Amino acid sequence: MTWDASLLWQFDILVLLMMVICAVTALALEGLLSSAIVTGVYSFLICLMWTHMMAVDVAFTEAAVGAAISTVIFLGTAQYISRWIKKDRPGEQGIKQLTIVIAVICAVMMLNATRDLPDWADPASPASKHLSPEYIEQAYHETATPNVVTAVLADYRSYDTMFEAVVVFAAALVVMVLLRRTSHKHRKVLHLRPKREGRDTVLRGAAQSIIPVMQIFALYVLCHGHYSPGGGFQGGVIFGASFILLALCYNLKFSMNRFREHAVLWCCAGGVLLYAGIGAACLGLGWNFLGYAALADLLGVSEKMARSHGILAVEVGVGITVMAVMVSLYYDLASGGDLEDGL
Amino acid sequence: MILDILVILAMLTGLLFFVATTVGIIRFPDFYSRVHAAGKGDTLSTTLFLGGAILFLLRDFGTDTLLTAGKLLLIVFYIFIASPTATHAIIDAGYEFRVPYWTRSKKDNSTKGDEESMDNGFYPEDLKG
Amino acid sequence: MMDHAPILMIVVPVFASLALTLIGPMGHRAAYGLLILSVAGSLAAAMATLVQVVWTGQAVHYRMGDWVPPMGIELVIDHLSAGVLVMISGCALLTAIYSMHTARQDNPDRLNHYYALFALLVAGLMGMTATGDVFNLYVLLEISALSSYGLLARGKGRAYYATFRYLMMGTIGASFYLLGVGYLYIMTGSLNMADLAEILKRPELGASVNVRIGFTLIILGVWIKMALFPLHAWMPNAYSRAGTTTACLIAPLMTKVSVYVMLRIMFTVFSVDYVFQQIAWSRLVIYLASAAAVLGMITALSQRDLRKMLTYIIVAEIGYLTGGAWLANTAGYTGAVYHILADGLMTLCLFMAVGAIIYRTGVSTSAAMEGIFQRMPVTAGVFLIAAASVVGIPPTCGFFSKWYLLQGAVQAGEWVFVAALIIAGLVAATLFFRLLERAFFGRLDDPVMATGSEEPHTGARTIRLNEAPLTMLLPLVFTGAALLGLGIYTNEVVRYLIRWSVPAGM
Amino acid sequence: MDDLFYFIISKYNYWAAIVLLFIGLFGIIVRNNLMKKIIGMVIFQTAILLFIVSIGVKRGATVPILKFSLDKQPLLDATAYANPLPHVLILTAIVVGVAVLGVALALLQKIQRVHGTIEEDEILEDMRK
Repeated sequence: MTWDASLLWQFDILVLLMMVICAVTALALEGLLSSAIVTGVYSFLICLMWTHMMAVDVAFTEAAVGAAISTVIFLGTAQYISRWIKKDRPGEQGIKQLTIVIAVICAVMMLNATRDLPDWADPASPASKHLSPEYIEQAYHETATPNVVTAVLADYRSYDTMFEAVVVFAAALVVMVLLRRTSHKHRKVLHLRPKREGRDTVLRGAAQSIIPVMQIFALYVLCHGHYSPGGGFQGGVIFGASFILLALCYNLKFSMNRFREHAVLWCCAGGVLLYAGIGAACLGLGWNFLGYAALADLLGVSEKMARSHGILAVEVGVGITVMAVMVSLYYDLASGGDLEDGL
Repeated sequence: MILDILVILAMLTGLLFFVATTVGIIRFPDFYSRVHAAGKGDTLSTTLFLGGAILFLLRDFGTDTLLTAGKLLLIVFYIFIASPTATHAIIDAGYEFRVPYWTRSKKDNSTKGDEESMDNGFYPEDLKG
Repeated sequence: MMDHAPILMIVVPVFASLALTLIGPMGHRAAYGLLILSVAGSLAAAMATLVQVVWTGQAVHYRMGDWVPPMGIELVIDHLSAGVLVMISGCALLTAIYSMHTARQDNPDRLNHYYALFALLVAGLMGMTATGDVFNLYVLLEISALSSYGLLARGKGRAYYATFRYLMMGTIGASFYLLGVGYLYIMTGSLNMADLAEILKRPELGASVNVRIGFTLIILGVWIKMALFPLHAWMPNAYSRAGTTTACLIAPLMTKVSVYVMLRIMFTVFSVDYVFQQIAWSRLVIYLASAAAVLGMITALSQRDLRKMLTYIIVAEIGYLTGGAWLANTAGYTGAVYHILADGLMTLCLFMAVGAIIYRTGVSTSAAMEGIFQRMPVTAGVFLIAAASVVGIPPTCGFFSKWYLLQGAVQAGEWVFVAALIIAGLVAATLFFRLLERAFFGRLDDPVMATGSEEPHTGARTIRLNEAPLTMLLPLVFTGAALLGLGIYTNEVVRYLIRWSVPAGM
Repeated sequence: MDDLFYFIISKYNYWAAIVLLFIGLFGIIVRNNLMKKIIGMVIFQTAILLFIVSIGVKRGATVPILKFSLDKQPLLDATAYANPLPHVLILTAIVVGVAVLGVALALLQKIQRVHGTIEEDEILEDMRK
């Protein structure tokens, strides 16, 4: 019953408390912009929490996706809708109240049931005893990848990861089908979009000095995913964010001249194609789908190294897709689909 | 020993500036001065705090600590570029939308004026904060 | 290639959707051909797997990336999933053929993106059915959900709000499922279905309240996804405002696959003993299912919009399926599984027939049925078969599934469910009788028809044959024939397919 | 007292996740504004992710990236590294979350265009017309 001091529970409780406060604030505020920003803060806090839980890859992704991209697309949408919410009218709330009562009862039951859960951070819990030691002990010998998360993500469970890339691809497709260049006849929209010339020298200067470094960093994150936190998602999101920053500091057209609409679409599909294509190539070489060891003869390396190279290749595929999807989502949501100007 | 004192000193000053920033954001009367407090104070305090961390790392000098210190230095450098730029962009947008600023005579309804001004338009530059 | 059939049937539509996106604006025919080709490939692979499963009498396992199961992900196709896979890809192929005219009508622009989402939806549903890993099921659930949001939102005007509600409910359902998986993972440390089942047999886990919470959350999530009675509010608007092709694709498949997932979780991950002895809510679930069946049918009776009516019939059918699954005996289980296949075909047939009628008349209320027997005899004939199947008239498959369900309910002594089945059947009979009466005796000079017909109405009582185009008619007739065929070969289906999948201890 | 303390610090993480979960659910059910519903959905999802990541924590364990000894041999002690599997699951789930968020926001823009509002009761009124 001794508690290891390496887990700072005081710090955790503080962060969790702040998260609860942020969640309540985000839902209670009347300004939609402010709640979008508070949601971003909530994301950052959850990142902090995850870093402290030793889930660095997850925290990295949440920082890039939850805190950055989500906030940007929230704000991009906020310019097309009213800035303030209206007060809830009293009236037929009966069903809602019933649902809330049920939800509160469920919450109490679930809180009560936590007594039966394995203690937090218990090294003897079933989850720590069953599958995970095998991953940790075998991953390096089988895939030559010291980052176990990358090995599990892109090799042992790479079928999941392929469909994860397909999910973001589907999202880009759906948003495009919904918004892009559709007619604006019915538009009863509050048009709050300011004119932006992109002539601000300070912004341009800062963008010029930051964006190249961002892109190099993104490539580093993508390629160094075997040895450090990072990989296709994080690298892709950072690379996509560099184009979003370009659009914010100059304007949308400027960014679109560098990364054209068609190129974005091609990259969205191309990344998934690279991933699934590698899977199919393994199948063609007589192994099962996504069995990278099949590439060993082709590359002239051992099976272990072939898996390592396979992981890198699919990470590149994921990176391309995620990068293009983030840019595509931004283009559509920030400009309301007409790709003229926005945010 | 001297390094330890330096580390503690840098971190404490950094924290002090953080507190000052927070107080400034809450207590200053209008949009411009609040953003000013956030921009200035935040940049300086982060720099000081991370500087302290770098010094702390360099106590046991070696290749990997030097590498980590280099990464931290890069973070400091980019915060030093990005944070004032964001502040500039926010202020610029506020100025373009004619957000009223505080003068001594408007003291009583200053907060109200600020709220109203928020209604006038949308600040795209909010994002870079 | 035979060994790789399980994965091919999932990735072939994915590749097709990538190709549809990459090639860019090509002709309508090229996109249509590519879609049909990929879905047909998927169907061929599913058929091959079905034959293999029935022939060997054993489940097919496919190890992704050659990793041994609890470490890697595996696909497991047993008798139950093989049948459902063939049903999914078959329905999708028929809808794809059917979509020649309607898809172009509903999507004047971005047809290839629409078809790409179509292919992704098929891939997601196939993947959900084939997988043997609970987390992988979540990812594929989200793929099918996301692509269905895109497809449903292609409807007109009000479809957006309906889709938004569907998105909210769908996300809550999927999140509940994920949380349930999290609870199971924290208690067992595994994600593979077979491995989980093995671990969950331990007595201390059987009694654990957290395993129970995990089970409850997963089942609740799946119920939201499949629109079981009190949780069905999102469905009618979302489905009835969608385009014709979308409705034909999503209405029969999404809910049935969710029912399949429920069966999988109940009987493969957990066991008969756990679900009916330890949990013991079957009485409550059967009441819900009975309420769903009766209220769904009665609400359907009061609808004027044809597609909304059909959607409420789905709500009722979900009641049958859920009730059958929770009866805890072989007959009920057989009825539920058989009804998954039968109801998939029935719903597809009804939506296709109604889609064809709406396509020709331009009217979507029940007034469109006026005089259909004279104007569109083939469509009307197939509609009649489908209606007979919903009501449960002998040669069609609907009769046999109801027969098994009734038998199961009587064996279990669940008289409420027996009554619900009978009442729902009677209400369905009333509903279809009313429609078919209008279809048979309806007057052609009804003012509604005059506005809907293609040429200006001349006032003459001439019977103009105005049958649906061949690409719509062929799949329609085939589905009607399949309804009869499935009914005639009930014994074989039950003997070679369903008997094998009855869980141990039932 | 010690027992109670131990009980609290070994469960608080689950409590926070469950509380956040129901705050999110509350937002989805009660708020009338669709944007608020989406924010509720985001909170709801991240609460589940927080719950699942906390399964992977082990006392005394570090980041699941293998350390190497001086002679380049990996240190393969399973108790020294956090459980990587929940991290993998959550990486996937985060990306799924942002995909759903993008689609939800696109639908929101469409709803605003068609109905001219994003308040649920006003949309329902608009649809009854």
